[in-house]
This record gives sequence, structure tokens and C-alpha cells, in this order.
Amino acid sequence: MDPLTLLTAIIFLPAAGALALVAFDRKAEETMRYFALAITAATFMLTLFLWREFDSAKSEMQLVVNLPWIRQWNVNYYLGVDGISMPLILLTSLICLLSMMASWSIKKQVQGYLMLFLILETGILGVFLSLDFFLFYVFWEVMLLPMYFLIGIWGGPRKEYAAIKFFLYTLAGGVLMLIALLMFYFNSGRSFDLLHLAAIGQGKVEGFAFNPTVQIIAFILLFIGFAIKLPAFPVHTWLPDAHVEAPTPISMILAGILLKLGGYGIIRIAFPLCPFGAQYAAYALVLIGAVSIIYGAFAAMAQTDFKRLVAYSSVSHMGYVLLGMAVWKINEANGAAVGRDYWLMGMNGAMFQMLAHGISSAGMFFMVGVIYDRVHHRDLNKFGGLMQLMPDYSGLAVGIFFAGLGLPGLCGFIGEIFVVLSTWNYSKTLAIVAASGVILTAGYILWTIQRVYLGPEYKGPHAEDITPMNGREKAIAWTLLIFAIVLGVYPEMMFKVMRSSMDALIVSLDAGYQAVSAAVETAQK
Amino acid sequence: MAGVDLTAYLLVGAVLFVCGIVCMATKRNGIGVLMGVELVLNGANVNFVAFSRYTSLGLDGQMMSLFVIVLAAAEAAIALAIALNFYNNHQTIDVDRGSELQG
Amino acid sequence: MFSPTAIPKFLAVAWLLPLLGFAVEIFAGRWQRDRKDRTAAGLAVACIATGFVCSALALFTWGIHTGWAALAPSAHGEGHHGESHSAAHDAGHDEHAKADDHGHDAEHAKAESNDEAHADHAITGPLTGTFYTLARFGSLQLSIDFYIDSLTLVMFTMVTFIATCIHLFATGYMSEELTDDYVDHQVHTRNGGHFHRPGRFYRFFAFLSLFCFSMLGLVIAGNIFMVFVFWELVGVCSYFLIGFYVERKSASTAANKAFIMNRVGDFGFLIGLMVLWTYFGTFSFGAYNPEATGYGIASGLKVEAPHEGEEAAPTVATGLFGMARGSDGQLRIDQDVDGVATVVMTQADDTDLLDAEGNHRMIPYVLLTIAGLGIFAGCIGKSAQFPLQTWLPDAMEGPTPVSALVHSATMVAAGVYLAARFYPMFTHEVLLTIAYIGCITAFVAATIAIVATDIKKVLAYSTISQLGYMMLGIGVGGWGAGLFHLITHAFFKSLMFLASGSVIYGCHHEQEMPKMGGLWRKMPITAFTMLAGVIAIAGLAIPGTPIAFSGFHSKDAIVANALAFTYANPSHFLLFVVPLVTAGITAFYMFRLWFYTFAGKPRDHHVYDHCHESPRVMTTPLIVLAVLAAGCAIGGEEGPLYKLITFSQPAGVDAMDPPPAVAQTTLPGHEAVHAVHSQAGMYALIAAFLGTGIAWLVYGKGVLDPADVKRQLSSLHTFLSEKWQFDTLYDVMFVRPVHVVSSWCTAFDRVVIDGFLHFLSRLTIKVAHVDRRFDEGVVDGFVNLMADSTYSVGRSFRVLQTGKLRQYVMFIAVSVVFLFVLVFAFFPRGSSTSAPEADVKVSSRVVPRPEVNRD
Amino acid sequence: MNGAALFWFFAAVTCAGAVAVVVSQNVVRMAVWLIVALGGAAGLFFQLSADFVGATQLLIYVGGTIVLLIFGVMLTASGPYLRIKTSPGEGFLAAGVGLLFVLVLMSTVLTIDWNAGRLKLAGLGKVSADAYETALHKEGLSESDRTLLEQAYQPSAKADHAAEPAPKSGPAVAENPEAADSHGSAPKPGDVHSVPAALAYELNPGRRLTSAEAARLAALFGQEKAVVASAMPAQGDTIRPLGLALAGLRPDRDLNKVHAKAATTPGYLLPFEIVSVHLLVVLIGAAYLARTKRRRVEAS
Repeated sequence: MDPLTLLTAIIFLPAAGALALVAFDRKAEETMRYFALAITAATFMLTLFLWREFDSAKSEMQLVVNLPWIRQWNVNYYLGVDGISMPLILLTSLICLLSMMASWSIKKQVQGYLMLFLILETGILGVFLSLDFFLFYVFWEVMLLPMYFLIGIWGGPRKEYAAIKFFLYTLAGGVLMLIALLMFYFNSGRSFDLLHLAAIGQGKVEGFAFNPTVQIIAFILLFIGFAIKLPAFPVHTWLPDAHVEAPTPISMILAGILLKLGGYGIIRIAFPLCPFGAQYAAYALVLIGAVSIIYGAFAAMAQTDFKRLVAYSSVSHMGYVLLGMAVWKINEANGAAVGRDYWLMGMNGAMFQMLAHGISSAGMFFMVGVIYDRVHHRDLNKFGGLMQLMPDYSGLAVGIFFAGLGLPGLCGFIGEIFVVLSTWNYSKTLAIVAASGVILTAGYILWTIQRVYLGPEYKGPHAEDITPMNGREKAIAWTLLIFAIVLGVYPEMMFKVMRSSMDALIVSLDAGYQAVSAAVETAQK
Repeated sequence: MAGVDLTAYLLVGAVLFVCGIVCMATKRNGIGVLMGVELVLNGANVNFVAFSRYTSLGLDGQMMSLFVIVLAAAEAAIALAIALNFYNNHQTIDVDRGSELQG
Repeated sequence: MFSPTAIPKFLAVAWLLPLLGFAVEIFAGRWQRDRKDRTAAGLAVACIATGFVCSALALFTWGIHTGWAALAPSAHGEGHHGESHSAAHDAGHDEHAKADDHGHDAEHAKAESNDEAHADHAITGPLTGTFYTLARFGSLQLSIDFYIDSLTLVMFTMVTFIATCIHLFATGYMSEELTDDYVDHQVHTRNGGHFHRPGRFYRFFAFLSLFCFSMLGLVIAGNIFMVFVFWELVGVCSYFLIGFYVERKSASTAANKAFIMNRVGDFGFLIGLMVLWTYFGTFSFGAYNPEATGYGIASGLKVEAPHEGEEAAPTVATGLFGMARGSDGQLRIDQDVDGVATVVMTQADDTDLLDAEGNHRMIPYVLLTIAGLGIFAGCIGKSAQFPLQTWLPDAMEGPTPVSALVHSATMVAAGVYLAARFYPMFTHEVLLTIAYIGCITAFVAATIAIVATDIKKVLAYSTISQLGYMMLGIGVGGWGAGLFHLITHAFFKSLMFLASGSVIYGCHHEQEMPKMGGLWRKMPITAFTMLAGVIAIAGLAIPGTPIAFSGFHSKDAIVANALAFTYANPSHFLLFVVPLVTAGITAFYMFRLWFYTFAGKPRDHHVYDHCHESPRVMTTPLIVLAVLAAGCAIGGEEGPLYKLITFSQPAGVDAMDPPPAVAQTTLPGHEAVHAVHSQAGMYALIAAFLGTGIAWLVYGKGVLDPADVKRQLSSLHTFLSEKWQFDTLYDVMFVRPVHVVSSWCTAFDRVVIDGFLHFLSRLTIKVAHVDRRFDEGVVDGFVNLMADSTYSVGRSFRVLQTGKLRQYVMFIAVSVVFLFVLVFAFFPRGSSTSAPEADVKVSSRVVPRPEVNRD
Repeated sequence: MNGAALFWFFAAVTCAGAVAVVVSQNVVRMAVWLIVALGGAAGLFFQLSADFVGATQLLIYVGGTIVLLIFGVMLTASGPYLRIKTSPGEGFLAAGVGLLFVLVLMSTVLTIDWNAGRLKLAGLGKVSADAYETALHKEGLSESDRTLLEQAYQPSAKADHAAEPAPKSGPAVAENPEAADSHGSAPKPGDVHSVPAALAYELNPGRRLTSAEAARLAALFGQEKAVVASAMPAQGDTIRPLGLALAGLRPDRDLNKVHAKAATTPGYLLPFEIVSVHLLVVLIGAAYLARTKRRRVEAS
């Protein structure tokens, strides 16, 4: 299969499925569900095929498609994969498949739900695959609207509030990104080509350069935009609300994939395009990361709403992503990275943490959803004793929660430990702060497990509705747990996909920063 | 010409002007008001001519006063016409009676 | 018979078998419907027993290839052979597992090939290699390694052996779970009844197997990162096992407490890891080079091969130990330009280690100390040392076999093991900290044990206290002594726990000693095996003869080291005095326990009458362990066990020079210790006999009424039974503040961040309203608005609009006057700052006072 | 002396007439007093050597407007309304306001230094260095005069004809010019042409001069009359200049070269024509208005 067909199929198959859903009878809900499930499954298969086609040894973009789209503005239909986007694409199609399986609990307006869901998947995959900034932005915004409706229509009691909050936050981020996009566009001789822009940002293109001011401003704009998605303290407050109100499958997507877009954006756009800005703001990033870790953990501990707790744990866990990316220590004298291997490790750890969090947080939200579907409440103080009533469920949930806790052998550990280990090289204080997260994380997760699963008996309402997990639910939970274990035991599976690209990225960022700062010094003289 | 300079003329002009104003403000008779206007204009004229004499205004001042005189004449004609009309309508030329246009 | 390459393989099998067992048990348990099925237990026992056989094989293979060098100098090879053999045979004969025959055969086979093999394959250093690489970043590599020396092998053998015994014991102890309707008498449901649930026999053994896997991984670990990984895993197994009775709030709370307290220690551990990682760039303990030494197991199990075109993974020429210390075991302290003491890293051949740019690689001495303290913080958590000791007594909520295995013999001892393993990385400050922490812990826990009445709690505090002893031993330079005590303690403490488990089992889950008494008649085997353990821990011996239980030897070694240390550093005399006192207290409370429980008259006849001796499956392990508790340390410091342990003692451990720049303390050399040995032994013995005597007088003879003493010293008693108020203190200092801070965080989110957003949104809405009004007023009704406003303005001026000409004139006049006054008031000098323009106009220069022209 | 007396006479007549107009209650008397006042004003015009304006005043105002007014009085004067009295309160109020007004105006008039700027007019805006030095080194120069000279003048910044007044003064330079060598003879206003441009002095814009100081300066430069010199000739005979001005020629400007460029302007002819036509229209309108029938019957 040639790249054009393959990549286009991956992106637009879900959208095509959404279109096809129009043709279905409104009443044929079950048929539509199976159809949509087949679409997501097919997409997953296609991404697996993409993985097969993908050559881990290469560091550059592969399977590149570049067709003109809007000639006047020099916008192209420019797609490609490298080691950074590949794992996230796999994660996306997997989580979409699983959350589609979890969507059986959606009972109202199924047709609309499925359509929006599939459009959302198109948007996400599009973001991960685009290499044209404009295209990226378009897909970015395409994601926004379905999500808004998915929360706003199928959500909980405060769905409108949550949906609008989500929408406004994300829109604000999008606008900042748009400003940065235009800054790049007009400073680069009208180009949206991310690779070209990155080359300019790293001072590799004769005749064009993003000067330090542009880099810093653009980086800050981009960073705020992506940090909202990530989410990092203090722009995280949309997350608890959105998660709490969103239906379970949407929470899974939100936590499992959408948050990764923030990290992906930073690593794909913000860093390569403005290495100078990135280095300039590195300390702030690390600080925000560390604060997010601690803050999220503390906030999680105070929650009584199960989903809210998991949402705050996401804030905490995504803090590691930010932390790992930015541990870029330089030698003030010549601008060269000090202990580049540690930074490489941090970057890899951050990427892995994204994947791990994609698995574990999706799993946690799913687990919350399973019990919510039965008892229709999420008050942590009104659970208890589920270990007796639903032993399989409890066992799986504990496993997934331990993955979130960062237990060795499960996926969360690898990301967290690699990030934390790489941090000392950058800043001792922040490393200690970040490491202290392990205590708090253990605290709130164990406390949650104790309150929900342990104890003699269930304390809340609808005790009679508590039934064991059905096969579909078990399949989802098992898949997630198995992935958590496989990634935790064999992280190389993903590291080997990323390795070449990550190495190349670090090298080019390092060189790019040196080039730009050298130019600055020359200019100052 | 001790003590006679521009200032003295200006003072005369000021007196004329103020007299005209007071005249306008006090006379209920329309014609009286008209006379006040004439006085005001004359005060201005005195100033113009004095400036013409004592400053670099030159002939412009005199020219302006000529215009004023001519305008005053025309104004007087119009005013008289109005006054007559007023009188025809009100059987008086007491300007205080002509307040129909008040808001 | 076996080449040295077999050693890691044996250990790997021993290590991984329990994992396999776990996987099978946890699923089989779910699938099988028959709750009375003991298959799970059988499988678990089989796995761990095979593991024991494998590790014993590995030990023998190692012995052959070292030519039993460990035992050579003073004792004859036979001594060790016999001793260790007997242990193996005991296990082999006693266990009921299926692996028995196989292990037996293998042992014999190996024994036969012993003589012929020992000449050519001499193993000198530790065996190192990589099983599996987790990830690699440039020159940094994180992997699952092995580091095998005699300590590893001894630990492996000990752990597998004790674990086998305890598994066996648990088969009996946990048999109550073999039911579909287990009644938990400790849990009351809301309707007043007891809690009923299906039995969880299989789950217990699954977790026990998982624990064995984790513990063995910890022991075999070849790098500190791997230690951390398994460190966490044993922690989580401990969590599961403590919280085995998930219905019990106390159990789940204790499990949480244990895990979180361990995490507090792990936080320090992590900091230590970060420092080491950043400065050394490796986590490996020792140098290894798989290709050169030909340990095929490394490449055999290694999954990751170098990529095409990529450099092969750099073989770590020198591990942490070699980098930090020269081959003479000394830190190479240097002063850098700022006068800060730094440690220069060295290569295996004692030349300086250089980085890529050719600079010396070094680590500030302070940071090395911090790293050491951090790692030790992990040990504090895991080994329940002061100030993180409070979780261990609570952990007694778990079933007794768990207490015996996890919380006395293996996991909690892992902290000591790590401290010993990591010894070369510790600076003198760290060692001193270790010594003091151990000293404090030993004393504090012992005092609490005096007043504890729960039989398991007494043992738990005694465990903490003994672990403190071990730490103390390591801290004062008694590397071998500490580990020696670790091994002996593992035997006698697991014995005592199992015995107490037997009591609890026999007394139908009665744990309060005041309700027992005189039980020796009912359960003689338990009572006398327990007595063996008590004598061992009390450190009793017959003076002047070599007859002594294991505890005497090991404690004696520690006290001797402490005394020698005190002689060398008189200001630290407490490090000797406190342990000595503690030794007395130990003897006292242990005999108190024994007298309370087994001697005297029955206090609670209900308990006594229903009490019975445990079945053979439980008593057999007791007997085996009692024999070992009494005799494992035979020969003391001349005996095989001590020699075997100290064979892998780090270079120069007993004579490490104090770093010249930072000299604080001096570690006593081997000779110094030896010199005070008999003296120390005497002190220790006196203390032990004193304690025993008092206990006998009070609880055995009844000379003094304990209740009376309790009344006399009620405040002290309360203080001790409240565990020195540590829990209260932590609650006030940490738990509540954390909750407060977390509620602050939530409030901050809700009030500040969201408040700000809501403010913004309200502002936006306000603006939108204004905008709407603007639209409606201006865009929609511009004309109307103008008309309206004109009208209203007109109306407002209507009063003025009299229509009277003269008034208008007056207004004008007044206004003009007013304006003039205004202008003069505010611009008294006019504003004619403009330069006089040529002469087109008369310059309006204003002068302060008009002056009349003089002309 | 004569002129001053005449001025005071005419001024008194004018003011008295004006006041009388205000004070009188009878319209006819008011008209008479108005004639007196306007006539006095005409006298003042003559006194100001604006003979044409004065004549026009007499002709149009006294001869035309007043007659018109009297016509008006007569046409509208039906017995009872001849004397329409204002209330005393109003009178007092008006008197008060008028007094205030006149005080304000007078203070304004007296505050402003109308003489300032006439140094330039007299050709003393820029003087030659010779003249300046001469004045500065004159025998018996008082200290205050010297200070005045030094402060009032500064060396010319521009190499230009000294007589040509600087179109714009440069930025204020407060420092005193250094005394240069004197070159003898006192300059006449006309002499400034011959003085080398670089050696000229011009008025210092940073130093404001009072009229007394201006007069003093003029005296120091030997120009007794210069300060009161005007663009207009002191005698009458303004008909011809006015006529020329209407046509666009400005003899007054030509006279002292100040406005060499502005000597010919578009003139007032066109405005005058426009005004005339306008007036015509107005007069026609007025006639139309006056002709309107009375509506009283219909209105009532």
C-alpha cells in the first residue's frame, strides 16, 4: 500500500464511517454500534499495518505524503510518521477501539454519538500524522467540536458547564497556537511545513531565521496552548470538570489520548521550531512539571468523587511528561547540552509516560465507569467491599491502579522513574520535589483502593445492581492491564520505535540551540 | 497724546460693548434690544479701528469695521422687519411676549 | 559437573519459578470452583522448594569453583560442607513437596562431581552479568543484572529455605480458608453478624509466591536500580499480604501504612538513585563483561541486541563500587578548586576514570554522602528503622506465615542486606548515621516490646529491635557481624513467628498473651521449639564452652564491633552502651513472652481448654527451624556461615581509613575487633543473663507482680504502650497536614483558578450585555436613541429655555464673564508661550503688571 | 495735546451716549442717545485717522440705521407700549453683570501688553552688531539698561539680511551674548541693510519685554518714536488705501517693507461683492417680512 492511501485511509476511515452512519436507520442502534466498532477496529488494524511498514531504524519522517492543498497560502496535505508519532498513533487507535467497546453504555442518540466519536478519531489521528502546521491546526480544531458535543450532550449533570469550560480553554490554547503559527508563517517566507520551519528554527536554512525574541514569544504561546491540553498547573481546571461530566468512553479518550496531544505538540512543534525558546523556558517547564506532579497529587487526595480523583491523578502524571522533556541542561559557555544522555532519557521517559498514562488512565476511567454504570454514583465514601462483590473487577482495577501508581513491572513505573532519574542532572531541587510525588501518589491511590475495593461491605445505594463484569468489559480491562504489564516489562517495544527519532531530535535541538545562540552572540558583538 | 494709546480705545470699546449687552438684557422693547446690538457692534468697531491704527493689523481692521457697519445696517433692516411682524402678531414689541418658541 | 555459568542459571530458575507459580495460582484459583482444593499450596511449595534446591546447587557449584576458598583459612572445608549439607538435607527430608526427590538427586550428583571440578574453574570475584536490558539511552543503560557472590548465595539459600518451611507451615495454618464459607470473627457486618466470605486459600499462596519472586530478585540484583524495582515489588506483595483480610479495616489500613511508609523511605532511595545515576552514569554494583567471562546466561536471556550500525552496548568496565573506591577499598578524596572535597572515580585497575573530554570524573563528597543517606533511607523504610518503624507492628494484621516470612526473615531484612551490599558506597558519615539509627531503633523497639501483650506484636518489636542491631553492626564497621545476625535472626525469628502462629492457630486466633499461660502442656513441640528461638535471640550461652545458640554468636559479633568502635571513637560510647542494655531488655521481654505464654498456670481456661497442638505439617517446619536456629551459626566467627558471608566482604571493609579531608570517625580494624571480642562477649552474656533472670523472677517465679510494677510506673507504661507516641506524632505532623494541604489545593482550584475563570466569564457576559445594549441602542435604534437623547436633553434644558430673549442675553453675558474668570483663574499669565511670530500679529505677551507706556 | 483732548472728548461722548441709551426708558430718547454715542464713535474713528470708516459710520449709522430705527419706533409705537419698563431687579442684575463684564474686559485690556512686538515693527527685531555694540557701550549706560540689552538680544543665528526679520526665532538661548567690539556711529533704522549679516543681533525670544522696556530699548537704539510707529500713517486720507486694499494692493504693507511678499493680496473686492449681494437679499427679505399682513384676527 502506498503511503498516500495508507495514511489517508487511517485518517479518514473513521470520518467515512461517520458519513456512512447517516445511512443507517435511527432505530438500528446495535447495528450501528457494531459498524462503528468495526470501523475503529479496522483503523487499529491499519495502524498496526503502518507499524509494520514503519522502519524503526530510520530517524527521519517516513511514508511521507506531500500534495498541495491550498496553493495560494502554500498549504499542503503533508503527512508522515516518525518514531515520535508512531507510538501515539498506535495508542490512539487502540484506545479508540477500546472506548468504542466501552460505548455500549451510551443509550441515547446513539447515531449522533457514534458519528461524533468517529470524527473525533479522525481529528486526533490527523493531528498525529500532519506535518503541515496549517493542517495540524485544522485537525486540532476538528477535534474540538465533537469533544464539545460529546461532553455537552452525553455528559453528566453539569455537562454544559464542563463542555463550555473545556471548549473555552482549548479554544484559548488554539488561538495562541494560531498566533504562533502566523508568526512562523510570516517569518519563514510563507511556509507551513513543520520540517522546514524546524530547520529554520534550528538555524539550518540560509536566509531565514527565527530570531530569539520570536522564538521565545512563539514558544511561550505554543507552550501555553499545549500546556492547556496537557494539562499543566495552573491551566488544568478544565480537566476535572470535563472528565467528571464526560461519559466513560469519552473520559477514556480524553485522558488516554487528548492529553497526549499537548505533550506531542510540545515535542513535535514547540521544541523543534523554537529550540532557543525552549531552552530559555526550560526551567519554567521543569518547574511547572514538578508543581503539577505535586499539586495534582495533593488535589487528588482531597477528592471524594472517584472520577475527579482520577482526573487529578492525570494532572499529576502528565507533570512527569513536562518534566522529562525539559531537563535540557546546557553549558552556559558554549550552549552545548550537558549530560545529553540524561536529557535523552528524560525525553524518552516523557514519551513513554505519555503512552503509559494513556493505558493506565484510560483503564482507571474505564474502571470508574464500570462501577458507575452499576450504582450511578461516584462518591468514594460510599463504596467499599467491592472486592467481595466483584472480585474480577476489583482485581483488574487494582492492577490498573497500581499501573498508575508506578509499580515496577507495570507501565507507569518506567515513565516516571526514567523521568525522575534524568531530572537530577538538571536541577537538584526540582528532582527532589518530583521524587516526592511517589509518596503522595501512593497515598491517594492506596487510600482510594481501600475506600472502594476493600472493607467488609458496600455502603452506597443500588447495592442490588452490582453485578459481575460482563465479557465486553472484561475484554477491555484485560487488554488494558495486559498492555500495562507488557509495556512495564518490555518497554523496549516502544523505545525501539522511538529511539532513532529521539536521538535525532535531541541532536538537532542541541545543534539548533547552539546555532541560534551563536548567531545571537555574533549579533551582539 | 499722553495717555492715549490702544488701551484707551479698547476701554471705550469695552464700555460700548457692555452697554450694548446690558441694553439687550434690560430692554423689553424690541427696538431697544436692537439698539443694544448696535452698541455692541460699535464697540467692536472701535476696537477694530484702534487695532488698525496701533498694531500691524493695518487696513484689515478698517476693512473689517466697514463690513460690520454694513452688516449692522442690513441687520437693522431685518430686525425692523421682524419687529414689525412681531408687532403685527402681538400688538406689541415687548420681546418677553415672544416666547412661543420656548421648549 | 556444573560450570560457573550454571550458577546464574540456577538462581534464575529459583528466582523465576515462584513467578510462574504466582501466574498459575492466581488464575487457577479463579477458575477452579472447588474451594477445598490444595493444589495452589502444593504448587507454591513445589516452586519454592525447587528454588531452594536450585540455590543450594548454585551454592555448591560456587563452592566447588572457588575451591571452598571461603572456608579455607581456619576451618576445614568439611565443617562447612557438613553444616550446609545438613541444612539442605533437613529441608529435603522434611518438606512434603514434590520437588523433594529431584532436589535430592541433584544434590548428590553435584556432591560427587565436587572434587574433580574444583581445580580448573576458579571463581575469584563476584559473578556479574545481564539478564535483560530494559532500556538504553546513549551510554546509559538500565537492565536486569545479576551480581552473585557468597552473600547472594547465602541469602538465596536462606530465603528459599525459610520460605519453603513457611510455605509448608502455611499449608496447615491457612487451611481454614479451604472453605466456601469462611467466617471472619473480627469483622462485624451492619446487621450484627460476622462476616462471611468464600475462602481465599489460593490467593494467599499466589501472593506468597509473588513475594518469593520479588525477594529473590532483590537478592540477585546486580544493580541498584533493579534493587529498587524489586524493592517496590516486595513492598506491594507485603501490601497484598498484610491486607490479605481485606474486609478488616485495620488490615487494609495497616497495608496502606506499610506501603506508604515504605514509599517515604523509597523517596530517599530515589534521591540516592538520582545522585548516583547523574554522577556515575551506571547502577551496576560490580564490573562485568559478559563476553570476557563467558557467562552465556547473559546473552542467552538478553533480549536486546544492538541495532544495526549502532555501537554495541558499552560494557560497564567498572561498577559503582569500583568507581567509588580503589581496589584497596579506599575512597580517593581530592579537593577541587573550591576546596570542596570530592571523590575521584577510578577504574578497575585503580587508574583515574576519565570522561569523554578527558576530565577526571568525580563526585562531591557531600553528594556521595547524600546518595548514601538516600539509599539508607530506603533501608530505613524497608527495615522499619527509626523513624519509620511504626508500620511493622501494624503489619502483623497479616496472617502469621506472612509475618514470619515477609516481616521478620526476608523483606525487612532486605534493608540490612542492601545496606551491606551497598557498603562500599557509604561514606563515614553515612555509616555513623546507620549506626545511630540502628542503635536508636534497637532500643526504642525493645522498650515497647516489654509492654506489648499481643504475642505477634512482641515479636514484631523484637524484629525491629534486632534489625536495629544489624544496622548498628554494619554502621560500626561490622559488615560480617550485621549480616551474620541477619541470617541467624532470620532463622530464629521465623521460627518464633511460626511458633506463635502455631499458638494462635491452636488457640483459635487468640493473640493476647494475658489470656494464655501454661500452654506447654498442650502444645509441647511448639513450646520447646519456641524456647529454642527465645534462647537464640536472647543470646544465651554457657560461658567457657563452645555451646551457644546462633543468636549469641551473631550478637556477640555485633557487640564486639560496637565495643571496638567505641574504643576507637570514645565520643560515640552510646553505640556500645545502648545495644548492651538492649541486649538485656531483649532477653527480658523474650523470656517474658515465653513464660507468659507457655509457663505458669492457664489464665483463661476457655482458651486453654480449646487449645491443641498443631498438625504435623506445621510442627515439622518448627522443628527444622529450631535446629537451625540453634545451630546455624555453629563455630561463631570461626564457623562456616560467618566465613562464607565474609568471603564477599568488600575490600578493606574493616580497616577503611577515614577520609583525610572529612575525618570524623575511625572504623576499627579486624584486629581491634578481635582484641575486644571476649570482653564484649562477656558483657553481652552478662546482660543477657541479667535480662533472662529478671524475666524468670518476674514471670516465671512470680517474685514481682507485673501488674504492680505497671501501676507504679503507669506513665512510663502508657508511654511505651502508646509506642512512644510515634503514630500520634506522625498523624499530627504528616497525615493531617497532607490532608489540609490537599484540601487547600482543591480549594485553590475551585476558588482561585476557577474563581478567576468565572470572574472572566462573568466579565465577558457583562461585556456581552453591554454589547447587546449597545447593539440595541446604537445599531438597532440609532435614530431613536438620538431622538430620545435630544428630547431628554432638550427637556432637561427646558427650564432654561424660557423663550425670553433678554434672559438669553443674560445667560450669554454671565457665561462670558464666567469663562473669562475661568480663563484668568486657571491661566493667570495666559498661555502665550509661542514664540512671537514675525510680525503678522501683535504678540500677545502678557506681563505681570500692565505698565503704561511712558511716552 | 490737542489730539488727546479730542480723544477724551469723543470717548466721553461715546460712553455717555451708550450709558444713556441703557438708562433711558423712552425709545425715542434712546434713539437720540444712540445717535450721540455713534457719533462719538465716529469722532473716535477720525481721531484714529480712519477717516473713511468714520465717514461711513456717520453716513450709514447715523444717517441710515438710526433713521430706520426711528421708523421702526414710529411704526410700532402705540401709546402704552412706548414705555415698557423692566423690573428693578432685572435692572440691578443686568447692572451687576454689566459691571462685572466691563471689569473683566478692562482687566483684560489692561493686562495685555499691546505694545509688545512693536520693536520688530520698528525694525528693532534685528539690529546690526554695530548698532548693538554702540548701544551697549554708550557712555553713562545704566546697569539696568546694560542688563536689559544683554538679555533682550542674542547674536543672530542665521547669516541673513539684518533688516529681514527672522521668520521664526530659533530655540530660546538665554545666555548673554558676548560683548563685541564697538564700531562707532549709532545706527539708523535704515542702516541695517549695510551691516554684514553675520554680525547681527536679534531679539531673544526667551526674554519677555514689557512695553516700558521696549520703549527703553528703542530709546537706547536712538529711535524715540520707533516704538509707537505704526503701519498706518498718522494722518487721515485712508480712502485711497482702502480702495487699493479692496483691489488687492496694500500700500500699508508696502510702506515699511515688512510684508514685501504680502504687499499684494487677493483683496476684499470679492468678499465685498458677496456681502453686498447677501445684503440685497436680506433687504428684500426684510421688506417682504415687513409687508406681511397682520394675523391677529385669524390667530384670535
